[in-house]
Amino acid sequence: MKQRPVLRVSSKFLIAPILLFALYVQFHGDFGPGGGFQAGVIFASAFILYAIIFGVSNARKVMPAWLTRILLSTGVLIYGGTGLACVLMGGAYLDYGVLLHDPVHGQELGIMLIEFGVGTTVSSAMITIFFNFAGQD
Amino acid sequence: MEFPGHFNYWIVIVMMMAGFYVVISQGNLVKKVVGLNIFQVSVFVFYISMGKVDGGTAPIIHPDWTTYTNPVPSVLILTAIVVGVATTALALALVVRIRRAFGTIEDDEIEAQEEAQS
Amino acid sequence: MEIVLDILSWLSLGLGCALVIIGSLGLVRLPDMYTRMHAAGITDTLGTMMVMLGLAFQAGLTLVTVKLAFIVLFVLYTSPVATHALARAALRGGLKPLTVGDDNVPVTRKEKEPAE
Amino acid sequence: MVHALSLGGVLAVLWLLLSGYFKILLLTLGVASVALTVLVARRMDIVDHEGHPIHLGWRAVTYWLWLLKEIAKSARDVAKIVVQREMPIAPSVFRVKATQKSELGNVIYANSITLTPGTVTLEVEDGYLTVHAIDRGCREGLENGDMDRRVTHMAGEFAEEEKA
Amino acid sequence: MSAEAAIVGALLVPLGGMVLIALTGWRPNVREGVTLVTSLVTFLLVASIFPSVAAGARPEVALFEMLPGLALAFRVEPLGMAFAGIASFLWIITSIYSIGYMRGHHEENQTRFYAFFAMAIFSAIGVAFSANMLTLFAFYEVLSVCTYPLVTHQGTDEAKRAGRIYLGILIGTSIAFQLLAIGWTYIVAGTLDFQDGGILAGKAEGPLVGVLLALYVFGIGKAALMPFHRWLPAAMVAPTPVSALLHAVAVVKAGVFSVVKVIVYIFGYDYLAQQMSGGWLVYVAGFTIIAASIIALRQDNLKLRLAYSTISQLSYVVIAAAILAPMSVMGAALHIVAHAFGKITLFFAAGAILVASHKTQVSQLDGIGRRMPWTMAAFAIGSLSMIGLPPTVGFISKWYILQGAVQAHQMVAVAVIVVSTLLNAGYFLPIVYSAFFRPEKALAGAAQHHIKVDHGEAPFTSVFALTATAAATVALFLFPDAPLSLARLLVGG
Amino acid sequence: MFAAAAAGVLVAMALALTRACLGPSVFDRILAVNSFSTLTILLIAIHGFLTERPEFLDICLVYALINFISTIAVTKYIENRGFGPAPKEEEPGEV
Amino acid sequence: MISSNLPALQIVIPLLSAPICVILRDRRIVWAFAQLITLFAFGCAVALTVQVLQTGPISYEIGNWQAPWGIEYRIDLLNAFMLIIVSAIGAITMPYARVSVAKEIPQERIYLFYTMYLLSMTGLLGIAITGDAFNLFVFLEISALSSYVLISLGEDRRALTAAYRYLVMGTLGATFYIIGVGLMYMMTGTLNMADLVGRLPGVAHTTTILAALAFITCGVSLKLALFPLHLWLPNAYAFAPSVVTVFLAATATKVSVYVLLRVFFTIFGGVDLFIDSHLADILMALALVGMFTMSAVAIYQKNLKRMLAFSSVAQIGYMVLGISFVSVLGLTGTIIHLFNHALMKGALFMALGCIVFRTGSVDIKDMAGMGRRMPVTMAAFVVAGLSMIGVPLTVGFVSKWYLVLAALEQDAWWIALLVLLSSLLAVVYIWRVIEVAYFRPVPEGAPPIKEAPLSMLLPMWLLTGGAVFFGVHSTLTVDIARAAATFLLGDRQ
Amino acid sequence: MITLGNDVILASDILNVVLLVLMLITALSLIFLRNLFAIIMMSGIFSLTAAVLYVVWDSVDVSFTEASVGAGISTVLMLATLALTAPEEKRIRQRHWASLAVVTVTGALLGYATIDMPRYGDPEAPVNKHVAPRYIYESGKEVGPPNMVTSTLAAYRGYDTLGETTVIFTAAAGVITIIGAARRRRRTSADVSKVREV
Ligand code: NA
Ligand code: NA
Repeated sequence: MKQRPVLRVSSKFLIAPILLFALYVQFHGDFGPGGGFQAGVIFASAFILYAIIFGVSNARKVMPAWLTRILLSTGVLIYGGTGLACVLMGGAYLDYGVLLHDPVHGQELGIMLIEFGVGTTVSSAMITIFFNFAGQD
Repeated sequence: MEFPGHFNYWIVIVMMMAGFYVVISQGNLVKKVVGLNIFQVSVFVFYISMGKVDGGTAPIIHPDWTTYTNPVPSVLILTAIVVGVATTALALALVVRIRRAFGTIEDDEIEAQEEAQS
Repeated sequence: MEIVLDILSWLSLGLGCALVIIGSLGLVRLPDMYTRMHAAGITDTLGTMMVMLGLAFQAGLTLVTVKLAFIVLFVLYTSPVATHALARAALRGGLKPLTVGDDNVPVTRKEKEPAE
Repeated sequence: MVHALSLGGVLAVLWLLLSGYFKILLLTLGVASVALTVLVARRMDIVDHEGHPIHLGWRAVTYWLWLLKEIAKSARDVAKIVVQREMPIAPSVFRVKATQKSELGNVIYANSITLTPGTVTLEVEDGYLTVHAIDRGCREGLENGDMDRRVTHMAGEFAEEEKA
Repeated sequence: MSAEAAIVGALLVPLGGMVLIALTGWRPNVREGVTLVTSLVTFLLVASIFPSVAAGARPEVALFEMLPGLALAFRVEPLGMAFAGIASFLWIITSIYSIGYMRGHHEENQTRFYAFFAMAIFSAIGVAFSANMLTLFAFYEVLSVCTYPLVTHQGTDEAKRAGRIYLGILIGTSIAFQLLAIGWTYIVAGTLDFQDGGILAGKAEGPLVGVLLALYVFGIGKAALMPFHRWLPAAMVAPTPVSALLHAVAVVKAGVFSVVKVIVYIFGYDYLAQQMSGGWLVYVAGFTIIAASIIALRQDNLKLRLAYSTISQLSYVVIAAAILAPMSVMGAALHIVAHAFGKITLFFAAGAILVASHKTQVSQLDGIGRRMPWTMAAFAIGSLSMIGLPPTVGFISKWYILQGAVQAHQMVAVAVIVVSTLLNAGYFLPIVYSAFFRPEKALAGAAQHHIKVDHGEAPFTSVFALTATAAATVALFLFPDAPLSLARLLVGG
Repeated sequence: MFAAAAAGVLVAMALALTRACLGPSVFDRILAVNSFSTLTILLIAIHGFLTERPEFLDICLVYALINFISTIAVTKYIENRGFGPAPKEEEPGEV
Repeated sequence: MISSNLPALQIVIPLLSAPICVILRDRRIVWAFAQLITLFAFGCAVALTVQVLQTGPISYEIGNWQAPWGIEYRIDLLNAFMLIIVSAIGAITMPYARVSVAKEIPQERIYLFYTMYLLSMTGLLGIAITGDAFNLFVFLEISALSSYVLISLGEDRRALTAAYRYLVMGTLGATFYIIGVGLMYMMTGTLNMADLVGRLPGVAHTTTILAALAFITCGVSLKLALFPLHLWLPNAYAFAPSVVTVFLAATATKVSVYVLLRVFFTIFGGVDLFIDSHLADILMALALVGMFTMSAVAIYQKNLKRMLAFSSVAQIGYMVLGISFVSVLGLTGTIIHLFNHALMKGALFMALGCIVFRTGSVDIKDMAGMGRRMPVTMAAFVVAGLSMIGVPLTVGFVSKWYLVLAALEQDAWWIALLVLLSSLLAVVYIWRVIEVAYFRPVPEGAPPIKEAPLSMLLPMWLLTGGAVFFGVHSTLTVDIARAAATFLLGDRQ
Repeated sequence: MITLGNDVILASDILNVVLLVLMLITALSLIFLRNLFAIIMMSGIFSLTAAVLYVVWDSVDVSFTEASVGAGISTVLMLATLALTAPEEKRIRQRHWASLAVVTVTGALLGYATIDMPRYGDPEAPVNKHVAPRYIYESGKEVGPPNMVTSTLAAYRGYDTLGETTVIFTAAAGVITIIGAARRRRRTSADVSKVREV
């Protein structure tokens, strides 16, 4: 990418804040707009930007296919597993209230966990989808 | 406050019709996907529009507010948007493969090739 | 004090809006893509800044103002990058700019641009 | 490593300003988020002087203030052109020399040109910038080299360090 | 062994036999042994039920609830007893005959032949013993399907075409009309169990009765009532034992048996007579009798002539049932038996002629009686039975039918029977005459048709079989007690 | 006040949309979308103040972000007809 | 703990197994894992059905949020029956899949295949179990998206276009569905089906609700491939990998029929809108036309998978016809046919899959002599084909019987006749194959082929055997179907 | 306690109407455009307008999502597709009267549906009277998060969201399945007939 210095240099500076913003959106979904899904998309967009500027191959070195594949699955498993944990702790499926002694705290924990699951899956899904499209010849 | 009345819904209907028309009448596979998006987004607009309450505010608790807009349509449409983008991604992936297999993304040309094949 | 802030806010918002409209007007009126880009620049830079400033006067020293600042910074940072990228792509994509050479050839109003 | 640490610091401030919540849980998550971001950024190899130009220091601030003034001026100029009935434009494409030694300097210069309405950088190559200007005034404002000097001044010191 | 166990046995044995035949197909001797043993056991099982039925009992077995309230159930009543008796008995004879015929003809796919033959007998017995219309229909359809491979046995284009017509008409009529009638009956009557006096009696009125009757009689395509008779001549392409099976043992008998059963147990002939909506059936059957006889008269191909004769003879049964008098219903039952023995004799004879001399046309048979005296004597007996002359059982059945028609003042039926008797005589007696009294003539192109000039009788098994059936035709005239007693029981006498 | 500002931005949006519809080159459309997007950000910010819930400015940040990335993607697409060189054959596949 | 949470586990376990498959990746391990999960799902479905039979409908509130605020699972006999159908087919297809998939799908994509398969099954189970109109949409999409992917894995390039067209149609259908749900939600404020039942009557005669019904019907009919909205189906079935065709043909459209039943008779159960709006009449007309035209089109197909696909569209006509009667008998017919059609179509497509496995072709011209080349496979094809025709003692007959009865019950004898006549078309297209397979010689020089491997034959014969077993002994299934129909109709009977 | 003045509500309504009209224009323009690239740009504008409308209708979460997905990811994916296929629609197609008829019927039915609909913004509409109030007034106590959308989608209707996550998982796995990088030539029918023993 030597011939596009403006893009390369400018984007370098942007990517880290975008990633942090994504994580901010992830963890502040309770208080305002946003949540796991939106965070996942933003997180992925940082990678997409990186891939556009520095090439898909380089991006794949940062985020290899095996990693996205595992993360993709992990997110769903975190979500579903939280639900199963509720069952194991004697509640109904996805009844986060049983996770902790105080039901409301349990709810908050549950929501955080599942939002994290959503974020994980969505970000890796978006990365996967984009990289697959962009990696075509 | 009867002013917008059903206006929103009428516009939504025309947009749906536009999207739907693009889907069923256009032969370009990518354009069909765009049409599908338009159609779906129109439906989303319809849902969200129905949840709005006069003088309400965004459904995020704020000590100064008592009237909130209905959060349910938002919840439903968040899911629907995700479904929409998932569909779009798959559709486009198929288009890419179709292009590779048929050399075109025009419906009638593909059909002609299929006829020839069978 | 509040009145002062309100007036400042008014002025900024008014100016911002005017700039934004002018910028968009330029987007419509100007003869080719490159010149339109300059008009769009007004919207992206001063227009945005003034509108956000007007809003910031209303919000006072709160987190809202901080976020407004973030937005402005972000827009100011990304706008030139995007504009440059676009201009470069247009140039490489074969879109010839209308130019007045040193020999003062008048600008042709009629657009001669490659059809899509 | 210095860059990573300072990046972490900047991100931490960013987090606090975005969040505005000072609960233990959110602060913990903030620390984790910052750490993760730095980690990913390092993996991406973007934590260097270009990606995180802390070396520019205060000079950047003064430059920015000057640039804001320039933006306002040229925005006014372009706005004037647009609102006139016969828009008196005189578009031209020309090359200017960028005297900055580092690529970062070039980029800052190029972006500054683009940021001021009336001029747009089309190409950045070998110390020269190709620029499109909407009228003669904008072109001359650039050709007098004021902006170039200021950018070079801001980024200059580092360019020498880089050489050494 | 109890009668109930015998019912199940009579069904399971041919079914098991089929499996065994399929499994032992690679050793012809074992396969045919299995066939013979199976048929014998089946007959014995069926025969063992006879005493209790003759004593007025109606042994019954319900196997599964095919549909809730509609069991796959069996109940042996006199008519079914008679039908099962003929089918299982003639299976023995046909098996013996087949062995000679199939080997003599070097047929392919013999295992398939024997297996589906066994299956056909299984379904015929199922039809005979069925306790309700649904069970009857089920076995009726299975019979159609499992005889298809027999009809198409040769695999030639002609055979395939015949198979299509065969299956098309039989399945088509049964699904489109018969099943509709059955469903309708169920909706109207709430049951499908065969009952004395009929289940529709008092439940269906007016035109519905006529419509249902039409749906049933035309839906039972195996009865070959015109215009749904085409499958029978088409199926002549099949090997002779198959023709025997179709015409005498299972298929057409299942058809007319079903018609009689429907008239007796679904409608009740008294009720039908009362409703005055069955009269048209006499005309349709009468027309079929006359028309088929006339066509038969014009056929030179022996098997085709026999086929049209069958169409005509089947309508005797239908007309007899349609007269709706107890006497004629008895006649109908008897005619099922009579025709079975007579017609199988004729087919065996035709097959024997084919095997021995490769002759297929009536015009080729001059003087053949001298080369094949046994065969042609049997043929003569069969013909007499078809015409309805003593000393054959055909006389008895026709006598009952005629008597019933007179009693019921059905003069049309009387006229039809008289005219058709003349026609029957017209197309059978010349064959017998020329076989014995005309000199053999040299046939043009004989070699081309592989016709053997110098031949004797067919293989022993064939001759044995046709002799046995001819003897039975006469014996039943002399000792008609068994069928008569059943026929009387049928009409509640 | 905010209503007036919103109205102003709406006018600008209509103008940008006009350019987007008119084209004529794809670059004009990109430019128009770009402008439209900026105006969207302004409108959302103003709307927050108009309806007295100004705290949802995160949305504006997302807009700005997405706008930037889309534009970069578009221009990159135009220049390369794709998003970069395909992965080398020896690299592990995605499947 | 387990038993009280069975409804959740029924869905969640297969759902979570999909990502686990992606992690496991080794195709053998993934297969074994998927087999285990499908068996678990089947066990779960059986246990739930037993619970429902013992205690009546089960309600499960996810997250312990009381309905209508949370999402509720409400399982009555109809859901339970659907769960059994889907999971049973899912489990039976797995052993079949192992070799078939290994042959038809690129090695490195096999784990993804099973992932998609499990997702597809999860989606269908989710649709069947949920009591929330919007949650249904979510699972509808899970099953749909995974189906698109599964279909696109077909070897022919036309699989891609088929998947694309299915995607477009399916998305339109799903969008229509949520428009309808949105309209209902707008007028009632609830998405819970049970809650809707109570709240709809108050607004039933608004234009909005009427339109809602129309949109939902259209949307589901698209998914259902109801004539004339079926255009996506034939190619999707024809060019998908064999296993996919088996699974989708046996389950996917069934679940859509289930949705129609739910909408018409549960959600709109409290109001007579379905009849008042003449929707029933429209559906009846479409069903009848579909039955005929699609069966007729099937006759002319050269590609046998395509032929069976058209047959499926015709069979959907039967199911919808049953719905349009709005009677216990009609619904019983529909519900029983959901199950029966799954058995026989599953078996038929499995047979074709076996043939593809050995020969790579399902063209009719390549079927010559198949009866001898792959006897076990073709035998299953014949038996399942007979069931398709509706021959008694097979499940096809049971379905037809109820539809005919339902028509006759309403004195619509002509509809009964049409149902029967249309099933005759099935005779034609099934027999066409049988004739070629058994009575046309193996083409000269055709390479010798072995019978399909046991792991494919067993599942195929399991379904075929089921098609006979539940045809001979249909009490169990009919009782469930009838109970479900009675429950659905509630006070309306 | 904040209650919005009628003038604010009116302004908001005007905003609503104007934005809808802009959106409609965008949608209609799509029918006539033939350059796929231009179409994608316009659909981006369409999404953006929708997103502003969502803000006007107080659905900030949806707006957030629409912006990132509709205007962002979808656009990028479509561009990627174009890069791999063709940039131009081949030719002007004939008008499709059948399509037009279907669309008109659909539109008419929807128009018919509006007759008995509650008006836009009606606080007395059934939607606002049943089920939703609990989410609005109780979720803070029962679930916790001030954002009712979050508490509804994560807790009350958490199961939908599990489904949603599964959908996106399906899409990603599906894309890998369909265009995953392991490139292999599609087998032709000739190859297929080469029976592979398993
Ligand atoms: Na949220
Ligand atoms: Na500029």
